[in-house]
Order: sequence, then structure tokens, then C-alpha cells
Amino acid sequence: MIAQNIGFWIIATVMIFAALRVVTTNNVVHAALWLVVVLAGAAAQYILLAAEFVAVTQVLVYIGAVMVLFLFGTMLTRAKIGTESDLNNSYKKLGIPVALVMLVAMGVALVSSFGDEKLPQTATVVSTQEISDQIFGPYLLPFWALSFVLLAAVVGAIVLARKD
Amino acid sequence: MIGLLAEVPYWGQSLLRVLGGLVAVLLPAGTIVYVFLFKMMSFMQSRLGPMEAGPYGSMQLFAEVGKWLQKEDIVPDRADARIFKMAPIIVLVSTFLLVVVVPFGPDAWFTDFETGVFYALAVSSVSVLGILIAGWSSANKYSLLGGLRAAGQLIAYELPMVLAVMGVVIQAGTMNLQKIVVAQNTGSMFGIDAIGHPYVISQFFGFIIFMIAIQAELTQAPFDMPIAESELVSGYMTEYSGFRFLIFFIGEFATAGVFAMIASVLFLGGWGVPFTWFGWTSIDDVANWMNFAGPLIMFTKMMLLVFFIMWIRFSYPRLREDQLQKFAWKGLIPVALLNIMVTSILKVVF
Amino acid sequence: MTMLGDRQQLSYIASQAADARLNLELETEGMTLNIGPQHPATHGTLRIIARLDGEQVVWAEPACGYMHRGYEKLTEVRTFPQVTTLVNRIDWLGSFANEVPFILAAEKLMGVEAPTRAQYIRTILFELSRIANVSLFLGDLGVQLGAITPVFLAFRDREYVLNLIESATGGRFHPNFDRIGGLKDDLPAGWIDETRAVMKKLRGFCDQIEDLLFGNEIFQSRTRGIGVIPRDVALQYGLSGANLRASGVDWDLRRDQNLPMVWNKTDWKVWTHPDGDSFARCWVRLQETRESTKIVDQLLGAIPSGPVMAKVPKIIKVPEGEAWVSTENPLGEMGYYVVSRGDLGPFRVKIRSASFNNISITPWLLRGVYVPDIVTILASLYFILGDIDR
Amino acid sequence: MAKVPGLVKGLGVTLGTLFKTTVNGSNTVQYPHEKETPPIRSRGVIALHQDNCTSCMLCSRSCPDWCIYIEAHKELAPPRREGGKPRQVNLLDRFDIDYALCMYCGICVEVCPFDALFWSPEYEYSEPNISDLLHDKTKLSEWMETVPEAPELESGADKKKK
Amino acid sequence: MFVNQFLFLAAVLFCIGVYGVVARKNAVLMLMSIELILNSVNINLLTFSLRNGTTDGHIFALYIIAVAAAEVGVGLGLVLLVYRNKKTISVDDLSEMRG
Repeated sequence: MIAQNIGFWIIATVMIFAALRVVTTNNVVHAALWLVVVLAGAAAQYILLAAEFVAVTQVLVYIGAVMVLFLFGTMLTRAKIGTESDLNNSYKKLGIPVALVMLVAMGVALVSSFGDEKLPQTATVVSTQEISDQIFGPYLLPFWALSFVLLAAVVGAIVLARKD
Repeated sequence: MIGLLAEVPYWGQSLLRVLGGLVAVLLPAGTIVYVFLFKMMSFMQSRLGPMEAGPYGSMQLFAEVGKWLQKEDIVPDRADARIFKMAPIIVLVSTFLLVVVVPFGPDAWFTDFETGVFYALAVSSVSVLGILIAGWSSANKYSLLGGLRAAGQLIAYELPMVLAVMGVVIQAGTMNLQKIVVAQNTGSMFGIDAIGHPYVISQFFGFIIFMIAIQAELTQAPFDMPIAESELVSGYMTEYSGFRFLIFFIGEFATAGVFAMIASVLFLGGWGVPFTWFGWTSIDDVANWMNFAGPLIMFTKMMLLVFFIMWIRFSYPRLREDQLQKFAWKGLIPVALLNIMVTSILKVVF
Repeated sequence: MTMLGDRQQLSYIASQAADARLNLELETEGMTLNIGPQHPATHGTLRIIARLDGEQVVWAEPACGYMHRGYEKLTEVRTFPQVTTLVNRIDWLGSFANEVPFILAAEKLMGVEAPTRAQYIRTILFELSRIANVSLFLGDLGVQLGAITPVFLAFRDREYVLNLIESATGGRFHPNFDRIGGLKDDLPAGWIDETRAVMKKLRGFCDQIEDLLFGNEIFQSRTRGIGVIPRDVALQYGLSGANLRASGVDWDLRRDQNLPMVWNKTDWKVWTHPDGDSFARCWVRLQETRESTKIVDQLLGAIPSGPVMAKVPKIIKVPEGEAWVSTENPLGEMGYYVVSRGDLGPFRVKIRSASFNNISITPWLLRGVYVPDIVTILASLYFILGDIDR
Repeated sequence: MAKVPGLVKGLGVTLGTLFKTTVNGSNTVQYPHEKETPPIRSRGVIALHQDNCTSCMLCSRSCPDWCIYIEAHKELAPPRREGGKPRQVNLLDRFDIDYALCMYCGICVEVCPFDALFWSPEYEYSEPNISDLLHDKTKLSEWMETVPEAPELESGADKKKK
Repeated sequence: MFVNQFLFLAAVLFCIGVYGVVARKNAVLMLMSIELILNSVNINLLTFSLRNGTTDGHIFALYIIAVAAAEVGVGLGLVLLVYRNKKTISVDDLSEMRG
């Protein structure tokens, strides 16, 4: 458990630092790469949370596909090599208090509701079979809905990106 | 490997695992480069290939590595230096992440992921990231085009690969690579136990699709437009020199080896021989010597598959980018989907 | 004037056709890609400036002259025998064929004709240099399309032809064997039999290439329907050689001209192809290589005996006059317009080389194609850089 | 006639070449270890037979890139016949060919009226320093040893008068 | 391991994501910030799933990943379209619908 705790804190620190860089860096491609770090960290956290399948899906979908899409998008919109000055808008000053207020509010709420409750020690890795039983059992309807969402997204993306 | 090394302390295990990973990546890569790239290609072109370094040029690879290491590590002036330097390493790391799920024997494995196949497919897509940022950060139009092409191609062929694997997963009923190996070697074809049940027979279309997708993932001809030297000079590798080019080079052939290993695990029975030959019934019966014979069997199967990959590479011209995409979306994916459908129907029926 | 009007109309139609191939909604920002001067696809220092939209070419133009060696000027300060050593460097892959039209032009001015035996040997060597040239094209085609094996097979079998040329002339690449009034020397003993064997090998090579490359479905899908040059456009741009024949124009100077060479004494076929695409150009060249081996085979059996040199003075002075002779070289029509003032050397020489005209069609042809197809089209147009820049 | 797909045929060609190379050996020559013999007429290097040279300068003048340098002086040699006048002969001081410039066209060999220049098929004389490619008359004379006999001619040829 | 350490991490990521959405002008960067928010939600879901000993959280995490992929696909399609028509992907410049 100690090893897991140490792992958690290291990964969490890296994730938070990377997330801050995502929203502050002045280079779009760098932001995307920092986001990769956050997502990889999240996948590691999922493994700590005994969710191997979700972690692998995270790597497959996010790092393998979504981030590549992002990089594609930035490159097709002529991301410059080097920094760009006009990535932030005039609400930048407003954003910091908003985020801080939300953080404080959530922090208070979390401390008051969970205190120092611990996660169960004897967690076994959730097997793929359990997940598939759930998906194709009680959660079948959302699964269907999701399929339609994906189909709609594919069609929509093609329609949007077509030239003619 | 965990089973073998139960008494070794944890740090020793880790060290051995890292070393084993290095061997599992670099040894096949070196062998492939020498046997296929240097020798087979030359023989197919009625020449002998490198002959000077060592007997029959067998030390040529070390000479080449030495040459690359000596070269200056050039970063273009307008390139994004940090990313530029990082890109090849991401590609190679993806290969190392890939090899850790491959089982080499009953107890000779690095990790035994429950979702092994899925994991392999996931981390193989990490290399796209490296290629894409290599293309972007070089500040070169050819590199950018090459990187974009590579990314488009790798994403397009990820899909048929996943779908082709799906048939195997359905048949084996597991995503664990070790269990897939066992399922193939304990099964039987047409009531004959002696050959086991390599999925290359029952999943023939899946195998073909998987091999084509591998060919594309590895950017070997006829799918080598990302590095197409006659069009894009060298694509995303154009600006790389010395040590970093070497990493790309090793990465290319190491990934070929690892993908061939995964293909042999999925379709050719991996490290195993049909268990009935020795009267084994489950993985627990398997004799201990298979831990040493297994890697060799695996290596043989891998070389066989790489032979086909390279044979095609040396014989075919390359497709055009749009033809490649068309082939993936209109040819491979529907066939793969059909394959899954037929497989699952048959699985339910029998 | 009506002629001119027709031409203008035709070129207008052609440019409209090129535009129609482009997507009209070109709103994305273009990108200018310099293909060359140092690019593997240009085998030399040709530079193609292409403005791209995505991977589609909006506008392209070849920029040549990076290797201009000024042959026309150089010939003015050389004597006639010295000029042949220069001009065989123009198209360095089929160098003997470059000497022939110049020598023929000089002979025409002097009113000399080479002995029959010399004419036969000239024709054989001419065809051998065509084979050496085009077989390399067939291999190089593979490289441009990403197949690495054909080029090595091509080098392997071209070597036999080069050995033949070397053992006859002494020069592997630059024979300088043609003389005004005949040839420098006769053939060495055993040459005819060797040549027969080599021709057989080359027909085998053609079959191999056909299996390896031309029959390959990927190759066909890369070349069929790509870079189509209609008949009219091909004529307008002054294409010649296989590029013209691939557009369906039955035009071959070897057959259509009455030169003191012996092509017309053999039985061979001028291959044409109706399609005019990249595949047609490559295919016509492949067939021509086969025809050339047949021509050589037939001529080898028919070489008459006799001298190889006509009676010409030791110091050659070409009488005053002008002459134009062109032949069907491996790359297309190659001709020399020689003006002599009765000196030791020519007063002025105008060189018409095939490649320069052949690549002049690229701005028209490359509009609307994709970047990978640029390479296919350039490869199928087949130019030698020295032949463009001279 | 069943049509074999071109893709399969292509694979057959490469595999066939693979076997052929394995069985028959390659078409390449492992150069420093084994050497090809160039044809007799091959233009490798020009050899000079000093005794025949009269320093008439024909070669030097007809060279298209003027890479032959000749210097000579006149001397009186003893008469051929008893009691005759002493002959005037040209003695070579310098006969250099710059192989860095030479185009290997062979015009000099051809125009030489006294058979002083010959082609030798020798080709291994590359130098690390470009100035060493200037061969002087002693070096050019050494090449004479490698000059082969002129080849037999193909049947039907007019025999040379020599 | 405490429940709260995961939840706090998720909260921090969420707030960073919100800041990003508010402060960023570039549309691609805004999409990236949304990804941060979605990931923080995923961490929460999996944490509660582990705490309660059910697998429901996993299912929803998977669904969120799938929806995020769809969202990025459509989002980037929009961005490309905007870029093609306006030559910019700055959200501030897209004020035509403001009336």
C-alpha cells in the first residue's frame, strides 16, 4: 500500500503540473503534449483504482486517437513552431478566482463528507468479464444510445470536414 | 518470468526484467536487420550485401550503429528542439511497452495482463504520437506531410487490426495472451489433436487482415508513404541524423519483430507446441524446459512472419495515400466485421 | 492565322480541362513545396515548384538550368571530331545515340556517306544504347514508386549491354566511336555472338520486369489514369518519343525518316498506346526495349563485310552550309542544327534534345494531381537531367 | 489459362532471384578481393611510348579539354647514314597528361601519327590528392607494360593496313 | 489510500479545466481543457466504484471516454470548418451570432 501511495502522489503531482501547463503554455502543440502527460497519468491512476480495462481503453482511445486528432487539428490549422501570444482572451483574470472559488467549495464539501475515509484494501482488479456483463446487461440501453452518438459523430464530422 | 524467479529479490527481478525486455526488443531487431534487410534483400536483387565486416558481413550492423553514434546530433535551427529530441524516444518506448505483454513460455513472461491483447493494441498506438510530433517539430514541409500521412495511416489501420484480433478473442474467450496460446495448443482441429488449433486456420481471414494491418502499421512497402523516399525524401525522418535516426531505425525493425511475435501468439500458437505431443492437458502440466524452448519456437515463428513482411516489402511498389485509406475503409474493415460476425455466430452455434 | 486560332482554342480547352481537375472550392491556405533541386525523384538537379492545397497540386512549374553546361557554346570552340566527345554527355545514359545525329549532320554537309557495314554497326550500337537507357528507366520506375528490387535487376542486366558497348568502343558510358565518314574501328572478334546472348538475357529481363512491376496491381493502380496526356495536347507541347506514342500518335523517326541508317531493313513494330497515361508511357517503353532487342538480333545476322570508314581527309573541314538531322533517341527526338562556315569546327550548333520538350508539359500535367503522383508522372515522362539542361 | 494475379507473380520473381543468387552466386564482384578483367579496348589510362614521340603536338592540340602538356627541345642526333648530315630531333622534356581533366575520349591516341600513345585498360590509379593525377612521362611510360595487343576483328572486317 | 486523495486530485484537475475553458481563446485549447474536465470526472467515477464495490463507475467511465472521442471528432471538425472559412480559430473573433 505504501508503494501505491507513493505512486499516487508522484503521478498526481506530475498530472497537476502538466494540467497547469496545458492551460498556461503559449504553444498549442506543447499544450497537446502536456495533455498527453495528464491522460497517461490518469490511466495510471485508473490502474491504482483497480480499473485495468478502463486504463487500457484510456490509452487506446485518448492517447492513440483523441490526442492524434488534436495534433492533426493543430497542424491543419497551421500551428506555428514557437510561442503564440494571443491564445488567452480577456477573461483570463476572471478565470483564476472562478477556479479557486470552485476548488475551495469542492474541497470543503469533500472534507466534510468523506473526511478520512479509506478505500477498501482488498480491492481485486475488475475483470473484463464483469464489465461486459454490465454493459450487455443492465446498461444495454445506454450502450445503444452511445452507438448512435458515435454514428452521429462520425457522420457529423465527415459532413463538417468535407470540402464540397 | 515471475514464476521462474520467485526466489530472486524484487530489485533483481526488476533488473532482469529490464534486461530481458532489452534482449526481447533488440535481438529480434538486429537479427531482422541482418538476415532480411542486409542479406535477403540483397540476394533478391542478385547481389551479396555487406560482406566486409565480419564473416559474411555479420558485424555490419555494429559497424552501422557505430557510424550513427559518431554522427553529429543535428537539430534544425527553426525546429522545436525539445519535442524534436523527444519524438524518436516516444516511438521506441512504445515498442518496449509492447513487448512486455508477449509471453515467451509457460512461466517466461514479463507481465500477465488480463487484457493483454487490448493493452498491446493500445500501446502500439502511442508510436503515432511520436511520429506525428517528429513530423511537426522538424520545421520541414516534407516531414510535416510525412508525419500527417503516417498518423492518418496508422489510425486507419489500427481499426482493422483491432477487428481482426476480435475474432481471435471471441474464439479463445479471453484477452490474455497466455491463455490464447494455451487455447490454441490444447484445442483440436476436426477432431485431430496432433496439430492443436492454431487460429491461422480457423481465423484465416483474420490472419490475413492482421498481417496487412501490421504491414501498414510498420509503414513497410506497399504502405510506406510516410517515409516514401522518392516523394517525401524520408518523411518524418528527414531531419533526423545520428543517434536519433538510429533510434527510429531500431524502432522500425524492433516493432516489426514485436508485431510478428504478437501475430504468432495470436494466430500460430505462440511459444507452444500442441500439448498432446507430450501428453499435457493444461498449462500447469507443461514441462519446465518449455521456458527455454518456448522463446526459440517463438523466435522461429516470428522470423517466418517477418520473412513474409519483408518479402512483400522488397517486391511491391507503394500505394498512394488515398488508395491506402480506401483499401482500409472499403476493403479491410468490412471484411473484418464480416469475419467477426461469422466467428461469433459459429461460436454460439458450436 | 486560322491555324494559330485553332491552336489557341486547343490550348484553351486543355487549360480548362486542367482546371476542371482541380477542386474549385480552393479556400484553404496553399503551401509551396519545392521538389528539388535536391530531391530523389528528380534524379539530378531539376526543381519543381509546386503550390499545394493539402496534397493536391494547384500550380507547378519546373525550374531547370541548375546543371547547364553550355554545350551549344562549347561546340563553337571545338573542331568537328572534338564535338562528338562533348555531345555524348548530353543524355549520359544513351550516349552513343547522341553522337549519331551530329555525325549525320556533318556528313550531310560534307556529302559523305558511311559504308554500309558502318551503318549497320552504328544502328546496332544505337539500339544498344537505347536498351541500356530504357532498361535503367524500367528499374528506376520501380524506385520512384517505392519498389526497391527492379532497379537492381535493371543495373544487373544493363551491365551486360554496357560491357558490350565497352568491348566494341572502349568507352563504357561515353563511347566517342562515331566518326565523320564511319566508325573509329571495327568490331572485335566474338562480339556478335556475345551480343546475341545478351539480347536473350534482356528479353528475360523485360519479362521479369513485366511480372514484377507492370503486372502488379498496385503499380497499375498507381499509374493507370494518372497524368493523362491527350493526343492533341501531346502534339501541342511538342512531345516526342515514347511519350508521344503513348498518347496514340504513331510517330517514329526511325521508320519515318530516310537516314543513312538501316532500321528500315529490319522487321519491327512501332508500339503505340491509346491511353496516354503514365502506364501507357511505361508500357510503350517496355515494348520498345523488346523491339530493340529484335532489331539488334536481325541486324547482327545481316552485317555485310567491308570497310567501316569512308574516304575522308585527315583534317576535316566541313564546307559552308547548314544541316538539320534528328533521330529517334531513347528519350525522343534529338536533333542538331549545324551551321558551318567552312572551318575546322562548326560556327553554330543548335541542339534539340527530347527531355527539354518533354518536361515542358509538366505545368499542364501536374495541375490537380496529388503529390505522390508528381513522382509517378515525372518518372513516366522520363527525362535525363543532362538532356534538359544541356 | 488461369490468370495469376500480378501480386503473386511479383513475389515469384523476387523469390526466384533469391534462389538463383543462393545457387549460382551473385552478379556483383567483390571488388578488392576479386577483379573484373576489362575488355581489351577499354579506355583505362593512356600509355606513352617515348621513343616514338616526336613532340609534334598533334595530340595536345586535338585534345578537347587541353589536358596534355608537352615541352621539348631540339637536339642534333648522329646521322642515320655514314657521312650524312646530323639529324635534328625533338627530345621530350615534359609530357604530362592531367587525368583530372581528361575526358577519356581517345582522340589523342587516334591522331598520333607515330603510334606513341596507347590505351591501357588499367583503371586503378586513383589518388587521394588531385594534383597526383597529373601523370608525367615516366609514369605514362610505365603504363606501356600493361598495353595489350589489339583484339582480333570480327569476321567481314577490312583488315588494317598495319 | 484515502478516498479524498483521489477526489481532490479530480477536483484540482476539474478547476484547472474550468480555468482553461474560461481563459483560453484558441478553440483547440478550449477542447483540451474540456478533456481535462472529463478526465477528472472519470477519476471520481472510478474512485466511487472502488469505494462502493460495484462496477457501475467503470461502465460510465468507458461511456465518457467514448463520448469524449465523439465530441473531439465533431469539435475538431467544427474547428477546421471555422478555420477554413475564417482563417482563424480564435473564439473571440467569432462574434457574428452575438447580434
